[in-house]
Amino acid sequence: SSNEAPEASQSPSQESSDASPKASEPAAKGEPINGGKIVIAWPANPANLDPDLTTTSLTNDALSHVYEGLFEFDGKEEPVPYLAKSYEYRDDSKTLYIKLREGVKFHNGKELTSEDVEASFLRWLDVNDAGGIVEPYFDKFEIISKYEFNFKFTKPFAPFRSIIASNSANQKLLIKPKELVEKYGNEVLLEHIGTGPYEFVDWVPDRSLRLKKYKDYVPVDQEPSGYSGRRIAYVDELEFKSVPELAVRVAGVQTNEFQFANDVSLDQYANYKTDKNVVPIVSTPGFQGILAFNLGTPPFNNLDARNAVQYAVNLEELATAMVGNADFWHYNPSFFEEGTIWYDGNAGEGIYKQQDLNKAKEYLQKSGYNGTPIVILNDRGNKQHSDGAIVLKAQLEQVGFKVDVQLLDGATVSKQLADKNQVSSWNINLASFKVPKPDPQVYASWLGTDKWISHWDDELAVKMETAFEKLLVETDQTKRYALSKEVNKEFWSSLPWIRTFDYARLHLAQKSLKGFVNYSTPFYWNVWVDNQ
Amino acid sequence: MSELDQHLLEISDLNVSFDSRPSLAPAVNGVSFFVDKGETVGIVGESGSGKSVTALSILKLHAQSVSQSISGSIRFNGEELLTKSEKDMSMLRGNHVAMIFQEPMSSLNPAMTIGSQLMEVIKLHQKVSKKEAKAKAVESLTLVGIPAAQSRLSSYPFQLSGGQRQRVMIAMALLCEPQLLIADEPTTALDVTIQAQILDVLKDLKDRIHASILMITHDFGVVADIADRVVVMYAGKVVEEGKVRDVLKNPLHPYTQGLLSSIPQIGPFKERLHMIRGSIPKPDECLTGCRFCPRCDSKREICEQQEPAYRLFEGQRGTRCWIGTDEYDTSTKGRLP
Amino acid sequence: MIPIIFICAVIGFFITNLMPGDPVRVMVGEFASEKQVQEMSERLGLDKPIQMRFVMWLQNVMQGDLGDSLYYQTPVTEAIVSRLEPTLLLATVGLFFGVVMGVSLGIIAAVKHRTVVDQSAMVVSVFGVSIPSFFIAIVLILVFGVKLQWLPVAGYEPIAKTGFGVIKYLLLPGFSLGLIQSGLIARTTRSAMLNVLNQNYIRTAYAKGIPKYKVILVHALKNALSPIVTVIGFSLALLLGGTWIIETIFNIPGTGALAITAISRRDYPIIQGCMLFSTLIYLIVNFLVDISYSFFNPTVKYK
Amino acid sequence: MTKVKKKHAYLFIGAFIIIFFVLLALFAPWFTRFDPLALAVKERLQAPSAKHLLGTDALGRDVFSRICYGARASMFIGLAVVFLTTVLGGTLGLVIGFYRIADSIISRILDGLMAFPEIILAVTLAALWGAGIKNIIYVLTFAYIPSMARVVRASVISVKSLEYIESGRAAGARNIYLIFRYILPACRSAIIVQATFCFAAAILAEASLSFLGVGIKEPTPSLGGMISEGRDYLGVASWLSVAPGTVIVLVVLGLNLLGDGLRDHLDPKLKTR
Amino acid sequence: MSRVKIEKDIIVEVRDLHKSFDEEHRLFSRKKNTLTAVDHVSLQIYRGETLGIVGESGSGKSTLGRLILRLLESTSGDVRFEGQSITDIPERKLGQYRRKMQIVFQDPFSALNPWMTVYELVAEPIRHYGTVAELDLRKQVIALLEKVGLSEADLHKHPHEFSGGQRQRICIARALALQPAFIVCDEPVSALDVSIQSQILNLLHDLQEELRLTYLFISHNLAVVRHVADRVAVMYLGKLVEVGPVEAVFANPSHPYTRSLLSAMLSIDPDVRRERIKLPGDIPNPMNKPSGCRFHTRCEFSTDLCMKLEPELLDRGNEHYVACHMKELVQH
Ligand SMILES: Nc1ncnc2c1ncn2[C@@H]1O[C@H](COP(=O)(O)OP(=O)(O)OP(=O)(O)O)[C@@H](O)[C@H]1O
Ligand SMILES: Nc1ncnc2c1ncn2[C@@H]1O[C@H](COP(=O)(O)OP(=O)(O)OP(=O)(O)O)[C@@H](O)[C@H]1O
Ligand SMILES: [Mg+2]
Ligand SMILES: [Mg+2]
Repeated sequence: SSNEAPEASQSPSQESSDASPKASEPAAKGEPINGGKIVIAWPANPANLDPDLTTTSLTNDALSHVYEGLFEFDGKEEPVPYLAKSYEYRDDSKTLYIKLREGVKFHNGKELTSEDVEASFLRWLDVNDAGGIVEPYFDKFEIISKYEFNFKFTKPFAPFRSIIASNSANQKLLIKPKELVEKYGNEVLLEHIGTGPYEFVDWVPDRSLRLKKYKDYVPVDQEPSGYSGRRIAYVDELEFKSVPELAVRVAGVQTNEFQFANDVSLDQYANYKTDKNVVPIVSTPGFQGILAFNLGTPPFNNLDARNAVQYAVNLEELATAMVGNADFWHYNPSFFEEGTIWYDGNAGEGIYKQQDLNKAKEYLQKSGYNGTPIVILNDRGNKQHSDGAIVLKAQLEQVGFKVDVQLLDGATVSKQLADKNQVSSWNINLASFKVPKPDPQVYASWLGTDKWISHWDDELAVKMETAFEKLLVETDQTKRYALSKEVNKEFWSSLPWIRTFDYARLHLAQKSLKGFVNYSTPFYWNVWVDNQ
Repeated sequence: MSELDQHLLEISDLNVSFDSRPSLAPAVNGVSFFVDKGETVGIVGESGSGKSVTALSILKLHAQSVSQSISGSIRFNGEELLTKSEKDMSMLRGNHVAMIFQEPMSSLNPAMTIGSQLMEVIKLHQKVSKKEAKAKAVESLTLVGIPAAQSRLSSYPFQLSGGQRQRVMIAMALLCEPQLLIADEPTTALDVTIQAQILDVLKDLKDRIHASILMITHDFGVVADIADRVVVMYAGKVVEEGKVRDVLKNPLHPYTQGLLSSIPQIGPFKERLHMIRGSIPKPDECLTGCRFCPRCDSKREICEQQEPAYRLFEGQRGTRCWIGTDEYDTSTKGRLP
Repeated sequence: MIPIIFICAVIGFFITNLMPGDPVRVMVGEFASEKQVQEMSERLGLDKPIQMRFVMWLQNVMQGDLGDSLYYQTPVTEAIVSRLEPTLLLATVGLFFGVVMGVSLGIIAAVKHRTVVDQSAMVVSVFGVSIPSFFIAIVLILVFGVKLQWLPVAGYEPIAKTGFGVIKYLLLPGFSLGLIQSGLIARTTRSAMLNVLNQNYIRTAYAKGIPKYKVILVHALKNALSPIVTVIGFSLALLLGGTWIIETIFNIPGTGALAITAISRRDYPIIQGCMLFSTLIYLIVNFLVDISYSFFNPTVKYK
Repeated sequence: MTKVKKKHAYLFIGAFIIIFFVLLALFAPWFTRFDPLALAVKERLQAPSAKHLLGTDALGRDVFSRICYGARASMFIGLAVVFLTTVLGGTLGLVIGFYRIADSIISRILDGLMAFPEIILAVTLAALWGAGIKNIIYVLTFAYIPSMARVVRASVISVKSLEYIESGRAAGARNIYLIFRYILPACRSAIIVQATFCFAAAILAEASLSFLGVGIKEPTPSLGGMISEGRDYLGVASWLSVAPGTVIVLVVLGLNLLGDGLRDHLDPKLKTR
Repeated sequence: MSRVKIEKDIIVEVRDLHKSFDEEHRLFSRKKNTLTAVDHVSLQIYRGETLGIVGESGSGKSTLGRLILRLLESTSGDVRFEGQSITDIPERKLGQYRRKMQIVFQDPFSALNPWMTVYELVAEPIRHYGTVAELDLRKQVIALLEKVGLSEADLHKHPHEFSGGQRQRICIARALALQPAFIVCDEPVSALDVSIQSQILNLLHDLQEELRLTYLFISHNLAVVRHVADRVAVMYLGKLVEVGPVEAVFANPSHPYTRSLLSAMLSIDPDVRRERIKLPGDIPNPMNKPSGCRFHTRCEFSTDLCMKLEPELLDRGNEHYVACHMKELVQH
C-alpha cells in the first residue's frame, strides 16, 4: 500500500552533491569476505539491555542483531512480515492472524513457536511503553497451532503492525523464547537469546557488548530492503564499545581500531571527507527537533504564550547553531519525513517557520505573562541542545520573555522534567526524537492528557486525544491519511510543543567497512570488513 | 729551592672573588703562605676574614651554586692545583689532602651509616676488598678513640654525640693517611672538654702519621695549643705570620695586638677588657689604604692612603703594617673618626 | 583511621543522597512511563524514605556490605574490585612518568641553580600543571594515536589477556597523568635538593673525593627524599582522583570512570563506595609514606 | 648584583603577566568590540581574522571577547578561592598550630577531608548546590581549606619554637600580637606558595568541572569552560581551545613567577643589600 | 664584673625548680620518654651581682634561665622575684614582673624578629607595657640605641642589615627598654668574634654599673665567665654540682667535674701547658640519667655510695657549695 513511498534513505541535500551521503556510502563493491570483527564506538552507555524496559535507542541498535520482530520495516518504511510468514486481518480488523515461519531457531537451539510469541508479547504488553498504548484495546492472545496464532482486540487497532515493528524509542516487539521470559518475568533480562544473525556473548556495562555470529542462522529468502530481507552475518564478532569522548571515537575509526563510530561532529564533516581512512555517513532522517513546553504551569499553560514563542523563534538561526551546515537539517512541519506516506506538507501553514516578532509580542501581551523568568532546562551533556538553549534564550528575550537557561547534568534534568510534584521547575526543554517509523499513532503516547513530559491537562489536550483516538480505530488507509491531517491540524492549533526542524546524524565508518547500507538505524549484517 | 726542602703546600698571591659581586673587594686578596711537611700551621682571624674561602680554594670545594674566580697559585708537593681538572682533584681529595669542617653536627651525611661513609672513602681511593675496607674503618675509629668501633659502623650520625661525630670526621679524613689535613674550625662548635679531646686526638695522630695540619680557627687558645706557626688574616689578607710563640708573645700588627688583649685573660681580673673599635669592614668599605685602618689606634695618614706591603722578617715572621717603616714614622697622625 | 573512614562514609551517604536527580529516571530512559518509573524504584528500594535507607545502609556497612549497585545490580565491592586493575596500573604508570620527569627536572634545576637551565626546567614544570589534563590527553591522542599511530588511541585490555602488552594502553594516559603530577614533584625536588646541596655534608662528600654525579645521586638525593616522597604520596592520592577524567577520555574502565558514570547516573551505592575507596587509598598511601620515611630517614627508624 | 636583578626580573615578568591579564579582564569592555554573549550564528566557527582576533565559536561569539570575559570569571574564581582559602584555612592553621589545643581533633578532621578527592567533592557539591560561580567558589574553597590549614599549621609549628618568638614574649607581647607580628610574617612564604598553587588549581579545577559538566553556568564564558567546549572542535577550529589554554598557561606561569618573586621580595634576608 | 661588696639582698630565688619535657606521642609506641632538663635546682641571686652559670651543652643552663623568666612553665618548684612568688600568678599579671626581668639570647641572628625594624623592635616592650606617647617613645628608643652604641641612623633598618655584634646590641637595647633590674644573659657572646665579644662584655659591664643591674650570665666559655662573674654555678645534667665565688671555684675547683672542665680550658700563653683531666666516656643520655650521683659514670673517684645516693649541694665554707660525696676533695 505504500508503493509510492520513495526511498527513505534519501539525502536532504541532493542539490549539494559533495555533502551527499550517497556519494560517501561504502558501496558494496567487491566480493563479501567472511570473518573478522567490527568494533562500533558508541557515544554513551545503554542503561540496560532489556529491550522492553529501556527507551535508550542504543540498546535497540545492538539487540536488533540478536532479536527479531514479527514484522520489520522495509526500505519503503512498510512493515513486512519477518518472523511471521504471513498475516491477515480478520473479524473486522479486530483480529490479526499470523503464521510463523517454520524452522526458525533460537540461539539455544530451540525452535520458534507460537508459545514464545505469546510469552514475549504478554511481557511486552505489561512492561513496555508501546505495550501501554496497545493494552487498552487488547483482548487476548489466541494460539491456534504451533505456528499460528491470533492477536485479538476490542476495537480495530490499525497501527499495530507499525508499532510492533518500530525500532524507534524501543517500541518493537522482539521475540524471546518462552523459557527466558519465564525466568526473568518482569525483571531486567540479563541473558539474551534471540533468533537473529548474531548471538549475545557478554555485556560489561560501560565497557562493551559483544555479539558473535550465530552459525545456524537461516536467513529469509528475500532481497534485503531497509531492515527487512536477507540478513547475512559476514563478520565473526561485533563489539559495541562505549566511547563517550568524541575525539576518541573519531581517532579510533581513523586508526582502524574502530570500524564504526556513532554520532560524530557534523561540524567536522569536511575534515572527515578529506580523510582517506574514513567515510562519513550522514544518516537521515536523524532527529526530529522540538521545543517541549511544560504545559502544567504558567506561562505555557496558556496557548497565547505558546504562540508567542512560536512566532518568536527563528528556526534558521536555531538550526545553524545546533546543527551548522544547512545540508544537514531541513524544515518539516509534519510528524513524518517528506516522502513517507504520512507526510503532510501543508501542516502548520501560516504558522510554521513564520517568525514575526510583532505578532509574538502581541501574543505575549495577550497571555498576561507576568515577567517571571521562564526556565529553559536542558542536559548540558548534549551540546546541540545546550547551544540551542542559548540561542533560544536570545530569541525569546527579543519579544519580552525573561529567560533563565539552566543547563544541568542529565540525571537532574530528566528527574525535573518528569517530576510531577515539582511541576514549576522548568518551562521549556529542547528535545529531539529519533524520527519515528511511519504511523502517527506513536505520538499518541506523548501528546495527550498528561502524557510524557508535558503535564498537559485541558480541553485542548482532550481534543488532541480524540483526534488520535479516531485514527486508531480507522483501518482504512486513505481515511487514515485524512485523519492524520486532522491530527496535524489539532497539533498546530494547540501547540503542545514547537516543531523546529529535522536534522541528520553523522556516523563515521572505516574505509575497510564494506557493504554498509545507510539506514536510520545502523546495522551490521550484510556488512564485511576488507582491509585491502 | 731543591726538591727536598720544597714546601708541602705553598699558596702564593691567592685571589678569590665571587662573580656575584665583582665590584667588591675580593674575599681573599693576595694571600700567600706555606705549610711544611709535619708542620701544624694555624690560620686565625675574625669571621669573614677569608679563612674558609682560602681553605676551600685548596681543594676547589667552593659551593657549586656560586661562581667565583680564583687566581694565583696553590702548589701541593710542587704540583699546581688550580689548573687541575675536576677528575684529578677528586683523586687528590680525601686521599692526599683531607679536610674536616666546622660543624660536626651537619658534616656527616645523616642518611648513611658511619660505616658506609667511612668505607666509601677507602673504596674510592684504594683497591681493597670489602672486608679490608671494613677492618680499616674499624681501625681508624679506634684510633680516634671511639669505643666499640665495630658496632659503631652501623650507627647513624644522629646516634652519636657532637664530639664523637667530629672524631668520626677525623677518622674519615685520616683513612687514606693524607699528607695534609685541613681542619676548618674543627672545635668551634664543641664544648671545652670535647674541644680538648679533639685537639689531643689531632696531636696524637699528627705524631703517628706525620701529617701536616692546616688548622683554621678564630681562637688563639687553639693555636697556642696545637700550632707550630700561625698566620693571622684580616679582611681577606694575611696581616701577620710567625712562630706561635713569637706572635702570641710579641704581636707586630695592631690587629693581632688588639685581638690578643681582647681575650679575657687568666691572670689578674680586669674591670674592663681591651677592645678593638668597630667591626670587620664590609666588602665595599675601605677599599683604599690599610683595611684595618678605621679600627686602628695607631693609624697615621699614610695608613689611609696607601696599602702597606707585606714584609717578611727573620724567623718566618711577617707583617702587613706601616708601623716600623720610614713612611709611617714620617707620616702625620691620621684623622681619627 | 577507623573514625575517619566512618565520618567520610556518613558524609558520603548524605551528600550523594541529597544530590538532585533520580537514578530511576536515568535507568528507564527519558521517554519512559510513570508506571515503569514506579516499578523500577520499588525494585531498587528507592521508594523508602531516606532515614530508613540510612539506617539500613549503616547496618550493612557495619557488616562490611556496601550494598548493591542500583545500575549493575552487583555488589559495590565487586564492581570496584573488578575496576581496580586498570586504575592501579594507570596510577602506577602515571606515577612513574610523574616521578621520572619530576625528579629529574627537579634535580637538573637544582644542580644548575640560577641558570637558564633551571629556569627552563621550572617553566616546563609550570606547563605541566597549567594545562588541563583532558586537553593534554586529546592532543596526545591526536599526535601519538592518529598522526604517528604508535599507540592505540584509547581503550584497555585486561592484563590477563594482554600480559605485558597492557602497557601500550597505559602509555598515553599515564603520560598525561604524569605530566600533571611532574610539575609539583619537580618543584618539590628542586627545593629539597637545593636545600640539601647547601648542606655541609655535601661539601664533606666532595672533600672525600667522591665524583659529582655520585654526590648528587647518592648523597644528596637520599637526603632530599623525604619531602619528595611526601609529595609523591600526595600525588598518588591525587592521581587516583585525577584518573577520573583521564579514564573517561581514554575509555579505560577503571574506578575513576566508574565513579564519574555513577555520579551521572546517581548510582548512590557506587558513589558511596568510590568515596570510601578513595578515602581508604588516601589513608593507605599516607600510611605507606610514613613507613617509607624510615627507609631513608634513619631518625624515624631508631627513635 | 646580577642576582638581585634577576630575582626582580621574576617579580616583574610575573607581575607584568598577571597585571596584563587582570587589566584585560577588568577592562574587558574597553578592549573588546563584541559582546561575549552576542550570538552571530551565521558567523560561526570563523578562523582568526582582523575582525575577530581569535575567531568565533560555534555560536558565532567572538572568542577574544569571550576570553577577556572568561579570564574575568576564571580570575575572579581564582582570586576568590585564594582569598577565602587563605583567610579561612590560614586562620584555622594558625589557631591549631599556635594553640595546639584543638590540634589533634581538627587535624584529624582535616585529614578526613583531604582524603576526599577534591573532584568528587566538587562534582557532588556542584550537583547538590547547582552550577554557578558562587557555588564553584564555595566548593573549591571547601576543597582547598584543609591543605592550606595544614601548610600554615606546619609552618606555625616550625616558627613557634624559634628564639625570637620567645624574645617577643619576654618583651611582653600577647598571643594575638605574636600571631600577627611574629608568626604570620614567617608563614608568609608558605602561604604565598600555597596560595599560588590554589589559584592555579582553582582555575584548572574550574576547567575540569566544566569538562564534567558542572562548571560555570552557561552562557557565561570561563577559560576552563571554553577549553572544554572547544575540544570537540580541535580538528576544525583549534583556536577555540588553544587560545584559552594559552591564557591559562600564561596566567599560571605568571602567577608562579609572581609568587616566587614575592616570596623572595618579602624575605628581608634576601632584600637588596 | 663589679667587684664591689655585694649586699646580700636576694633579688631572685629559685627553690627546688624542676623541669622535664615529655617526648611527643608517636605511632606504635606507648612508652613516653621523659627528659629532665632542670632537676630540682635551688639558687639565690643577689642584687647587683653577676652569677655565672657554666656547664656542657645540654646541661640545662638555658632552660634554667627561661624558667626563671617563666618563658617556660616549670614542672614543679618555685621562683621568687623580690620576695614574691611568680610561679602561680596568671599570665596577664606576669607583665609587671617581666618588665623587671629581661633576657638576652645567645644567637643574635635568630633572636630578633626579622620582619621588624630596629625602631619597632626596641619600642615594642615599651609599647606593650608603657603608656608612652609616640614622640617620647622615639626619643626613648634613640636614647636606648645610643646607650648601646648604635645611632639614630639605624632606626629604620632591619636586623639583617647589621653585623652580629650590632644585633646583639639591639637585643640589649630591647632588654633595657623597660629598665629591668635583672637580666638573664644566655650566652650573649658565644656567637661573636673575640674583638666584638670584648665590646659587648664591656657594654654589659658599663650598663651594670650605671643601672645597678643583676645578671644571670650563662656561658660555656670559662674564661668569659671567670671574667664577668662574681659567683659561678656549675651545672651537669640538669643539676648544680658546684656554686661559689668565682675566685674560689676557679682557684680551687672542688667537684671532680668542675676540675676536669677547668683543666680543659685553653690558654693563649704558649708557655702554659694544659694538663687535661681526661673524663672517660661521654656525657650520658639526658633521657636516661645514671642513678645516684649523675657524674659517677665518668668520675675517677666514684664509689658504691655515689652510684646509690645523690649527693646534696652543701656549703663547704665561704659560700662555696659542692655536691659530692668525696669530702677530701673539698679542701681550702
Ligand atoms: N659563596 C659565597 N658567595 C659570596 N660571598 C662569599 C661566599 N662565601 C664566602 N663569601 C664571603 O667571603 C668572605 C670570606 O668568607 P669566609 O667564609 O672565608 O670567612 P671565614 O674567615 O671563614 O669566617 P668564619 O669564621 O665565619 O668561618 C666573607 O665576606 C663572605 O661573605
Ligand atoms: N623545648 C624542649 N623540648 C624538649 N627538650 C628540650 C627542650 N628545650 C630543651 N630541651 C632539652 O633539655 C636539655 C637542656 O637544654 P638546655 O637548652 O637548657 O641546655 P644548655 O645547657 O642551654 O645547652 P647549650 O649550651 O647547648 O645551650 C637538653 O637535653 C635539651 O635537649
Ligand atoms: Mg669559615
Ligand atoms: Mg643554651
